[in-house]
Parts: sequence; structure tokens; C-alpha cells
Amino acid sequence: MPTTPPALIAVPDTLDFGNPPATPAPAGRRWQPQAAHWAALSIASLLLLWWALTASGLIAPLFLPPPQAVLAKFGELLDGGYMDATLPQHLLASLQRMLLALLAAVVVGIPLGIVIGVFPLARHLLDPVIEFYRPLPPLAYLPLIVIWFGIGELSKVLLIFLAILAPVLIATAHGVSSVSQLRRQAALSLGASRWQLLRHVILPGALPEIITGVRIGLGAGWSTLVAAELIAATRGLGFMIQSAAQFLVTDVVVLGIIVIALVAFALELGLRRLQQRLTPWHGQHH
Amino acid sequence: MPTTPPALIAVPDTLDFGNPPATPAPAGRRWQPQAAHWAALSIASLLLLWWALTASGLIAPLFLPPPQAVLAKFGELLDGGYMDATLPQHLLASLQRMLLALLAAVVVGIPLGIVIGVFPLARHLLDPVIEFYRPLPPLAYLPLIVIWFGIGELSKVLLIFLAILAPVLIATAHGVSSVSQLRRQAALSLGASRWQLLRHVILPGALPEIITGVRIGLGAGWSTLVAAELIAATRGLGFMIQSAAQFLVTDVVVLGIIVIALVAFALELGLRRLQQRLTPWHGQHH
Amino acid sequence: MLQVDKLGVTYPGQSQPALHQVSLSLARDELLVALGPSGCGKSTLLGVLAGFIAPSQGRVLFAGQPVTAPGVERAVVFQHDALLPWLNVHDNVAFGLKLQGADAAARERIVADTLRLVGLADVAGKRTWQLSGGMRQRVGIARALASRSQVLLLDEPFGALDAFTREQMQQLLLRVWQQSQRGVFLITHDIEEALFLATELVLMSPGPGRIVQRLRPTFNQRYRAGEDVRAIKSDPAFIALRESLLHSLFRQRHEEAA
Amino acid sequence: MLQVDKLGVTYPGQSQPALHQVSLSLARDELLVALGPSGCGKSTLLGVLAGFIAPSQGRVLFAGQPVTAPGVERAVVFQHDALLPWLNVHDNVAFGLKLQGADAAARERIVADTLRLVGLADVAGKRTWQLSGGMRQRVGIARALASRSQVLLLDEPFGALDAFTREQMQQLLLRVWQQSQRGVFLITHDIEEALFLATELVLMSPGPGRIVQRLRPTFNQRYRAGEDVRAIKSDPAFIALRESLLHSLFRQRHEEAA
Amino acid sequence: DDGVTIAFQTGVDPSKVAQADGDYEKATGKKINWRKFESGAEVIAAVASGDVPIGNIGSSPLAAAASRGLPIQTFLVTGVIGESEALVVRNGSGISKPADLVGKKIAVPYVSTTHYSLLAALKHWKVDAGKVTILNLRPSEIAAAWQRGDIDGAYVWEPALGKVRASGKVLTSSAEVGKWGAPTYDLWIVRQDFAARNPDFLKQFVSVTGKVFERYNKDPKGFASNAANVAKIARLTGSKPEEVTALLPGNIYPSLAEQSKLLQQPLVKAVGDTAAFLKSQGKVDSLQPSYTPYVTNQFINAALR
Ligand SMILES: Nc1ncnc2c1ncn2[C@@H]1O[C@H](COP(=O)(O)OP(=O)(O)OP(=O)(O)O)[C@@H](O)[C@H]1O
Ligand SMILES: Nc1ncnc2c1ncn2[C@@H]1O[C@H](COP(=O)(O)OP(=O)(O)OP(=O)(O)O)[C@@H](O)[C@H]1O
Ligand SMILES: NCCS(=O)(=O)O
Ligand SMILES: [Mg+2]
Ligand SMILES: [Mg+2]
Repeated sequence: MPTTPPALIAVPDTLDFGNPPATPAPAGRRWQPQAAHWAALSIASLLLLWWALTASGLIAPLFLPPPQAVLAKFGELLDGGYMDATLPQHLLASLQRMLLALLAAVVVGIPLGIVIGVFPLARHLLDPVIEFYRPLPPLAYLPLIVIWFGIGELSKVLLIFLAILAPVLIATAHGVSSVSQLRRQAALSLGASRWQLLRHVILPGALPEIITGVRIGLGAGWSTLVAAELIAATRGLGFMIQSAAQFLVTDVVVLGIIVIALVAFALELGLRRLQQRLTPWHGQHH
Repeated sequence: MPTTPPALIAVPDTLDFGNPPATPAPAGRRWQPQAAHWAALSIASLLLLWWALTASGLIAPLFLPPPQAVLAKFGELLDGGYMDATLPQHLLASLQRMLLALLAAVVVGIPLGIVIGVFPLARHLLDPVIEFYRPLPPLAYLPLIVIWFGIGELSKVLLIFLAILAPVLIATAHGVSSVSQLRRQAALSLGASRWQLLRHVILPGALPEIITGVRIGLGAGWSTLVAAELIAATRGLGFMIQSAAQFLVTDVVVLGIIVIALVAFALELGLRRLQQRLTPWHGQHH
Repeated sequence: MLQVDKLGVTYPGQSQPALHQVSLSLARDELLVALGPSGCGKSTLLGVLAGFIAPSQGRVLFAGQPVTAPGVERAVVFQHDALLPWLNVHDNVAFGLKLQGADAAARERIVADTLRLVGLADVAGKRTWQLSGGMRQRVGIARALASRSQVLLLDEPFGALDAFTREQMQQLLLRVWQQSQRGVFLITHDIEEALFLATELVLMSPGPGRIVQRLRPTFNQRYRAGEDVRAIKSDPAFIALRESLLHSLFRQRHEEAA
Repeated sequence: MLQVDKLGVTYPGQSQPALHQVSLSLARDELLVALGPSGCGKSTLLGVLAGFIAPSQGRVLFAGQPVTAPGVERAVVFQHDALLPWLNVHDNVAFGLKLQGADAAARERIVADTLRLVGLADVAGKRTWQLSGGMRQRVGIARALASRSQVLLLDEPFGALDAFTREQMQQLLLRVWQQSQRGVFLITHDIEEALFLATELVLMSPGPGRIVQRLRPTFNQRYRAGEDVRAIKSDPAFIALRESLLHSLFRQRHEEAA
Repeated sequence: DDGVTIAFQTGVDPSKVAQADGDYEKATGKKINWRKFESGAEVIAAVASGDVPIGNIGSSPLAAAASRGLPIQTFLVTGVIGESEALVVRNGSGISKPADLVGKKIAVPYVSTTHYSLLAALKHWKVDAGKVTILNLRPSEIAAAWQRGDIDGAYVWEPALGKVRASGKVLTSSAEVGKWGAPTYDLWIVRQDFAARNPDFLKQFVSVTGKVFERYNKDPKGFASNAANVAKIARLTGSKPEEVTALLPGNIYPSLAEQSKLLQQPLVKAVGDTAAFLKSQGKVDSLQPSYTPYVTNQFINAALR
């Protein structure tokens, strides 16, 4: 198992930006700070700054609650709850919506993306529709969604689904169409049927991009979750944050934000690992 | 000037998916439908479907106003206005916010991205911060932004700015760091100073990715615009849509959505053209 | 087996044809080599034979039937390798047999044999991106050899190999060709390689791509009769023919330049 | 001018050194050629000379000073071209002079001359991705030639060229080397090329990368004295030396395999 | 001077006529930027940020904000809420009596007076609030959800109230709930720093409001049927004119003299009770030792002088 998580920005650790040249490592080298140490340092300083700002009284707790208050709130919410549900229950409600929407987006987006990627006619016909809906802010069509589909779970999941769908669909179509022509020709010369071509060449070839699409989609999904939970929710992290904000309970707001960031980050890391495992050739030079 | 807009999904028009093989064109070929024709057909059928659905009375105008009603509304709003402002005024207010935020994101994001891309230490320190804020739904921190920065233009532009910043920053850092090592070495061997390396090799090499980052960022910006205009706006497309939704004036909602889609699409097309013009080598095999 | 009749290919939007009036035939026991400078249409010709490109004029027949699509009877080794990175070396070589639903035991035997032949038995489990350029090219060759093709179409298959491995692969090709009774169409721009391998050699020239010279060298026969490679290649007859071909090529280029 | 002393390079995480105890020297009037099979460390050696890679053992001196970074006095032509696609052919060639703030008129003259020398005067305004592989390689050569370097380091600069252009470029290199009084370090795995060009030839061998043989061929001199290229290359002495080198290479590989 | 930004809501009351006529601007001599908000919670966030010094909210959001220590003061009452906020159940929802509410979906804007009134009414009816699905919807969304039949009931104000009443039945209203011991008020609040610096502005503001209320209280029927008045209120709130006419008499608009007394112990107690109730419901997590600092009759008294 790899020990350091893959970094957000895939940058080599030593960059050839002038001197000194990359030195092949001498045998026994001294301890050097690693990426993880710097990250820890960075997070620690942020926390310290936060604590100092609030402890000094420069910022009122109403505007920014001190870290210890948020931590205390965390303990409280673990079983005490806020707005008739505990933090795990809010989290679970949100996760359910996210995963349901993700599942639907994958089930719809990947096959549709393949069809668009493989058949130019399908692309010509669907392109305008996708182009139209893609840049639309979910909040803009939220009123229509409510008018059309009500305020139940369907509307919430649908909103998140729509946010995830576009990236998945577009990445799939692009991935499928950018599978090397050479590889397609090679498989055909080895006697592949159309179905075998799809199954053994096009799908695996598009897989890295498809997973990237899912990662981007998930990000868009999180952004939309809170909007979705504007719709008459009774549970969910977004609902919790909004209600707390309305009652000016800032520590719950900050806590909710931190939980969302952590969960989103964990999911993203999981997907990156999955990508590394499923498509180890991705990013290799050949 | 190119006549057909670049397609969303960059897929070749003929894909080698089994037979028949790509035929080099015979001399005088017959008229064949082009991408633009199919797109027109697709849009026309959508409009027809919309019209048929509403004309048949299957869907009440409250749920989906007929196209002619939306068109009529368009004419009305051109000078009559809705919520004390005409459509162009709403559009202008939103565009101003978008462009201001975009400008700020570019001015902050590109230099910061370069620093992160070039200096590993900066990346290690800033990565956690970016990782934390990137997946955060703007609506989640909207309450904090309002409490901290008020309900003026600052809060609105800040919210959009934050949405655009992450993609621009990440794309820049990634673009900078993925400039071919060979090219960097070549420039150094030709006597480039660090500054010249940055100016003549790293920046042009990263430019395609930077522009892509701006494109993605702009998409994120549109998604956030409506959230931003939740904050006590008196003008703006998002404000217009929300107010109309509050009064169940569905035709204005639909009109607003169409206007946003068209404007977003136009901006996206403009950026793609800019990208083609500024970085014609992008996507070339060499 | 393969029959090319007055073939012409013009790429869309190009004024000059990439191929013009090219006629060829390839029998089961022939090793046809196309030699020519960069851009003279060699890969285009191979694309037509493989069924990737449809002719603009003329026709291509395989066993009497027009070629309209790629097919399992015509295996291709590409100029730039076209391996599947999600499969390891073994699975890349087994790919064609698997597609055709070959019996697993037979498949394993064939794959193992072929990997041994190309000297890759050790790396059967490696991923393709862990190989050097020369190894990758050999995987591509093995994949074509392992398939149930009747014709091998090879586009500069030995370009990325060093002199030693290159000569080994040339000898391997001769052996396989002889044993398996498959027709071979080989593209190269290495004159020595062309002379050594060909039973028939066509010299091509660009602008438009066409055949300008046909030869029937016999060095291949001498090698099969047991003569030493190095001896053949330093034979004055070999060197003379090499120089004459080089001369033709140079004259071509000078005429072009003029 | 360039002095390499007991150089060793071990890549991070590798157990075997990529270079081991390599010593060399290159004077202003020398054309040093490194010949060897793929993976024997040729590019690594060039990387150290260029200042891209720091030695693990030993040292490299340029004009008595240790080499620690790339520098304008050592121009490099890369194995895979490293042109700047945002500049056209002319501007790529002018790039080094521009960085050094050369006078515009002088710069234009040098660029025009160099482009003419490599046969690219016609395409000065083209974008690099509009060129064929061989043309791109020549732009890379022109860029190095146009710079104010005292040493040229070339990594298989003629690999993508067809036989004709290749021979032309070899002759060009000889001419430039002779006129400009720059030391040249050239990597190749073409034995004929190595023999024809070198004033000193080192044969390298992998595992670990090292020098196994040193030669001082004289064919280059004969060419400069006016003898015809083709005549030199078909001279029995040339062929004999070629065969002997090939033999060394083959013996190496056989020993390895054993 | 950019003028003064004031947050208002869409509740129906006579002072909207003064607002429409520009009386406040005339009396104070300042430019006023009127901003419309959908509920008290949104007003509170705007006031908390410091961008909006004066806002119109209900007593329930006031209790929540005061419990968090927001530096605000109540200086004027715009109405003792009566019929203008009501719990309406949809025709066909199967609700005819309070006990039927169990398991049904009732929408309110969170933190608002109606949220509080609903909870108080349920308590009065001894219906377990945990067994009723209480949804957080903004008034506009309530109207939309109602049209679709997504909710069974809503406790809301204008303009949504008019829309839902058209196809529903009023189960109770804030007039009744107030009698059960949980009165609610619409109020004007001001940031304490602004109040300290602009006493005169507030005095003028109060007296303009007082004058309209006087006009109304003299002849409620006449005021409410005066087409010009109705049109002004309808435009500012988005209600239908006939709804305005019907709802205006639903509330009590105390005169300034009455307010002088109301804005002392009675209102402090009402706010304190509201806060305590919200805390018992788990909506706010701490209480102020005293709510006296959050209520002042100083500006009323100044205007009366
Ligand atoms: N898709 C294409 N569109 C237009 N022209 C093409 C296309 N492919 C090849 N050509 C042109 O057709 C001619 C023949 O190309 P081809 O690839 O067959 O050459 P080749 O003999 O294989 O060269 P090399 O030795 O460099 O591989 C060249 O002039 C090339 O520029
Ligand atoms: N970055 C690296 N990390 C680890 N090993 C490396 C690295 N670069 C090269 N090597 C190894 O070092 C050895 C020498 O490589 P080098 O590129 O110098 O060979 P070369 O002689 O230039 O070969 P070719 O003719 O194929 O270009 C090889 O075994 C190679 O696998
Ligand atoms: N009618 C008062 C509404 S609220 O301010 O309580 O939300
Ligand atoms: Mg070719
Ligand atoms: Mg090399």
C-alpha cells in the first residue's frame, strides 16, 4: 500500500528549473523533510492562526468560532444532534444522495458517452443538448426542478445527478474517441468483432478518462449537494449548515464545512487510488 | 475565419469502429449533412417537442410555459423589465460580476499557480489549503461569506472569484510543471537565465493548460453566479430567475436559463477561439 | 494470395496522390520488400493492404475477394507500436488468439513458443510500458506471428532495434516465413535489410508515390542454404547492389531537389 | 576543453550504475563519437557533459572548471527533438542568440546562413509541427549550430533521417566542425556513421555502462582531403573495420546473453 | 453618503404605504436603499455582516439572534401578528383536526415567527413535533411546492399565504396561537452602533411609521379598501390586492403610545420566552441572562416627545 497520498497537483518533486542538476542519490542520505511533513506543517500553522485570531478576541465567535468550540460541537453533535439528527445521520443522508446520484450518473453517462464517442451521428444530435445544459448553474434550474419534480428525494438526487452527469458523459465520449486509432486497427487486424473491439480495446482505453470524469463529476456533485438540500430537506450536511446559518450557530456551520471538505477529500483520494490500481498505465509515457 | 464552431467533444468525424475503412474523398462528392446541420436539426426537434408538449395542453404553462410565451416575454423584458430592471440590465449586472471575478482569479491564480508549479516547497505548503477549499460547495460557505463580508458586491464577486480561482490555479500549476523537461534543458543549454526560462519556455508551454483552466473556471463561475445573487441582489440574471421563481413566473425562469446558457456558451466559444489562436500547437502531435 | 491492381490513393484535400498506379502481387512463398525514402507512400500502401484505407482507384484482392476491411488473415506490425497497455506482454501476444476463441492450452503453447522466438520469455509478465523500445517492437512482432494470419504486413518493424537485435530479428523473420508458409510484405528504408530479406524488392519514389524499380535478390536463398550472414553482407555482389540502390535513391532525391 | 575523469552515475533506486569509471577528453579539434547498443549509457554520459545530470562519482571539467549546470558554451542536440512549438522554424533557430541578446542584424545573418546549411531556408516561417520528422531533427541541429557554443553535444541527431539526408547531414557536420573549431561529441548506434565521422571513437557496453574499446579512425581525414564519400565507405579497410566493430558488438551481446 | 440600507420583508402592514410614498426619505432627509428579503433569517445574516443597519424581522429570529449576542436592538413594532400568518392545510390532505398532522409534511421558513408559532401550536395541541415532518422552505418555494401537492400544509405569510389559502383551509392563525401564550411580533431592529450614531434618523423613522398606523387605526376599513393604498402594498409585497384588503385588519398595529409600554417588559418577556422555547426545541444552544438590552423604547419616546 502506498504511504503518501497522491498529491493534488501532479508535480515532480524536483523540477529542472535551473541549477542544481538532478543528482542521482548518493548511498546514505540524511533525513529530508517530505511532502507529508510540509503539509502537516502547513495545516498546523493554519490551525494555529485560526486559534490565535479567535483567542486574541480580534474576531468575535459569532463570525469565527474558535477551533476548540468547533471541536466541542463535534463531540456534542456526534450523539446529541442538531436539527433532530446527529452528525453521522446528517452525513449519511448526504452520502446516500451523493452515491445514488453518482450511481445514476455512471449508469446513464458511461453508456451514453460511449454511444456519443463511437457514433458521430449521436454526437451531432446530442451535442447541442449537452452544450446547452452543461454551463447551467444548478441553482438556476432548481426552481424548475422543484416545480416539475417536487421537493422529495427525487428532486435532490436529480439535481446532483445532473451535476455529475455532464463531466462523466463528456469524459467518456472524449476518452472513447481518443483511443488510439492504431490500437483499434491492430485489434481489427487480429480479427476483433465490433463488440470485442468495444470490450477489449475501446473501454479499457477510455477507462482512465472515464475515472477522471467521475472524479470531476463528484466535485461538481458536492458543489450541488448544498443546493439540493435547499429543497425542503430534514437531514443532510447541507441542510445542517443552512439551518445553523439561519440560527446564526456559526460553529455548526464551520463544523459542517470541515466535514464536507474531509469527506470530499477522502472520496477523491479513494478514486485516485482506484484509478492508479485500475489503470496503472495511465500517465506512463508509452 | 472558421465557420463551424469547435465542438464540445473533440471527436473526429469518422471513427475507425469497424467497417467501412476511411475512404480518401473522390473528386466530385455529393452534398452531405455536416455537423452544423445535425445540430440545427437537433435544436429544431427540441423546440418542436417543447411546443408540442405545451400546445397539446399535456403540461400546464405553470410547469412549462410554451416557447412562444417565453419569446414574448423576451420582447417584453428587453425594455419593459422585470424586478425594476430590463433584461440587458440584469445581464450586464451578472456579466460585470463574472468578469470582475474572472479578472481577479486570473491575476491571483496564474502567478500563484506558477509559484506552486515551479517551487516544490510552495506546493507542499499550499497544497493542503487548496485541497481543503477546492471541494467546498460555494453555498456551504455562503453564510460565512455573508457574515464576514456583508451583502454588497464584494461578497458576490468574492464567491464567484473563489469558484474560478481553484481551476485556474491548479491548471496553471499543472501546466507549468508539465512543460517538457527536454525543452527546459534545451533552453538552459542555450544560455537562458531563470527569468528567460520562465518567460520564453515555461509560460508559453503552460499557456494551453492555463487557458483550459480559465475555461473550466468560467464554468464553475457561472454555477456560482446564481448562488452569489442569492445575496440580496437587486439586479442580475440569477436574481431575476430567483425572483421570478418566487412568484411562480415560470416563463421568466425559463427565459433566464436560456439567456445564461447562451451567454455561457458564447464566452466558452470565445475562449476556445482564443486558445486556438494563442496556442495553435496545442493538440498537435508534436 | 494478395493482388494489387493499378492502385491509387489520394488523401482528402491533397492535390497529389499518395499512391499512383501501383501494381503488386504477393504469393504464399514470397517475401516482398518495399524500400523507399520517407513519405513515398509505403505506409499508405500497407494501410490499403491491411484494409485500413480504401483505394481511390484500382483494387486489392485477397484470395480473389476484394479487401474492404481489416481481417484476421492479414496480421499487421505497425511502424509505431500499437500494443495494449492494459495487458501484459503475454496477454498482448495472446490477444488475437483469445479474440478468435482459440483453445486455451493451444493458445498457451503458441504464446510461449512465440515469446521464446523473439527472446521475450523472461518478461512475459511485464507491463508494456516497462519495456525498452526494442522490446516493445518485438512484442508487436510476436503478436502478429502468434495470430492465425496468412499474410504478415510489417511496417519498419526493426526500426528501433540496435544492430545486433536487428540482425537476429531478420533471421527470425526468415525462419518464420519459411516454416509457416505465410506471405510477408515488409517495409523498410534500410537498403541492406531489404536486400538481405527480399525475394522481391520494389523501390518506391514519392510525388506521387509509385514503384520505380523491381528487383529479385537471391541473398535470402543463400542464407537459407546455410551461408553465413556476415559473409553474405560483405560479399562484393551484395555491396555492389547496395551501392547501386543507394545511387538510385540519391539520384531520385537530386532530381527532386532540382 | 572537456575533461571527464572516472565518471560514475547511479540513478536513484537502481543497484547497477548506468555509467562506471568513464574517462574521456575532448579537444577543440576533435570529433568524439560514442557508439554502443541501446541502454549502454550514451545519453546518460551526454546528460552529464551537458550539466543535466550530476555525477555520482568522478568529475567533469570544462576549460578547467567543474560542470554543474547547463551552459551556453555546450550546445545540445537531443535524441528526441526539443523544439519550442510556439516559435516558428526561424525563431527556434534564433532562440539562443536572442536569449544572449545578440545584435539583430548579426542574428538574422547567422540564422539565415544556418537554415540554408541544413536545407531549411524554404520553411523558415513554418510551425515546427508542420515539418516531417527529419526536418524537425534538422531544426534542432541548426539551433545548436547557430548558438555561440564551443562544444556541440549530439544525441543520435540523424536517427530520423533517410539514407540520403543522413549522408548530407554527416557531411555538413564535418564541414561545420572543421570551420568553427568547435569540439563535437556525437552519439550514434550506426557503425558506419561512427567510423566515417570520428577522429576518436569509443565503443561502450552496458551493465554497467563503460568504455570497452577506443579507436582513432582516419576516414574523416580522407574525406576532408577530398576523397569521395561513397568511395571511402566501400573501401575494404572501411568495411573490415566495420565488420570488426560489429563483431565486438555481437560478442558483447552474446556474452551478456550467456 | 451612500444613504442607509434597510431590509424589509413582504408581510402586509400599513407602513408599506409610507415606504411606497417615500415618506421615510422625506422625513429623514437621507437616501434609503430598500432591500427585500424572504425571511427573518436572511435579514439577520445581512444585519450581522454590518452591511444593513436596520431590518424588519419577526420576534422569533430576534430571539435567535439575540441569543447569539448579535449587537442589535428592537426599536419599533410593526405589528402584533394575527391573521396575517396562518397554518393552512391543503384540500385533500386528509387533515381536518390537529391530531391528523402526525406523519404529514408541513412547511415553514426556519427561524421565522411561523416556525415558532407552528411549534407552539403543536405543543398546545399536544402533538409530538418529532412526528410531524417540518420542512424548511422559503415562502416562494412553499407556494411552488403547494401547487404540486408536495406538502400537506404550511404556516406562512404573504404573498404565499394568499396562494395557499386559495386551495386550502386555515387550521389556526397566529392570533389564536398568541392567545395560547405564544404571541409573535413583526419588529424593526437596528444595529447598536448605528443607533448610537443616528438617534435622529431612528426618531424620524419611528414617527413616520407612527403616523401611518394612526391613519390606519382611525379608519381601518377605509384604509384597507382605499385602492391607492392597496396597490402600493400589493406592489411591494407581491400580493394580490384583494388579499391585502383581507389581511390588513388581521394584525394589530399598536400606536406609538402603546408601543412605549410594549417595548419594555412585555416584549422582553416575549423574546425571552421565545428563546427559551427554541432552546428547549434544540434550535439554539444558549440563552442570554437577560434580553433587556435587545429591546428599547428610547426612539419611540423621543418621537412621542
Ligand atoms: N492522413 C493523411 N492526410 C494527408 N496526407 C497524408 C496522410 N497520411 C500520409 N499522407 C501523405 O502521404 C504521403 C505518403 O505517406 P506515408 O505515410 O505512406 O509515407 P511512408 O513512405 O510510410 O513514409 P515514412 O518512411 O516516413 O513512414 C506523404 O506525403 C504524407 O505526407
Ligand atoms: N531516469 C532513469 N532512472 C533509472 N534508470 C535510468 C534512467 N534513465 C536511464 N536509465 C537507465 O540507464 C541506462 C542507460 O540509459 P541511457 O538512456 O543512457 O542509454 P542509451 O545508451 O542512451 O540508450 P539508447 O541508445 O536506447 O538511447 C539504461 O539501463 C536505462 O534503463
Ligand atoms: N413575519 C415575520 C417573518 S420572520 O422575520 O420571522 O421570518
Ligand atoms: Mg511509414
Ligand atoms: Mg539515448
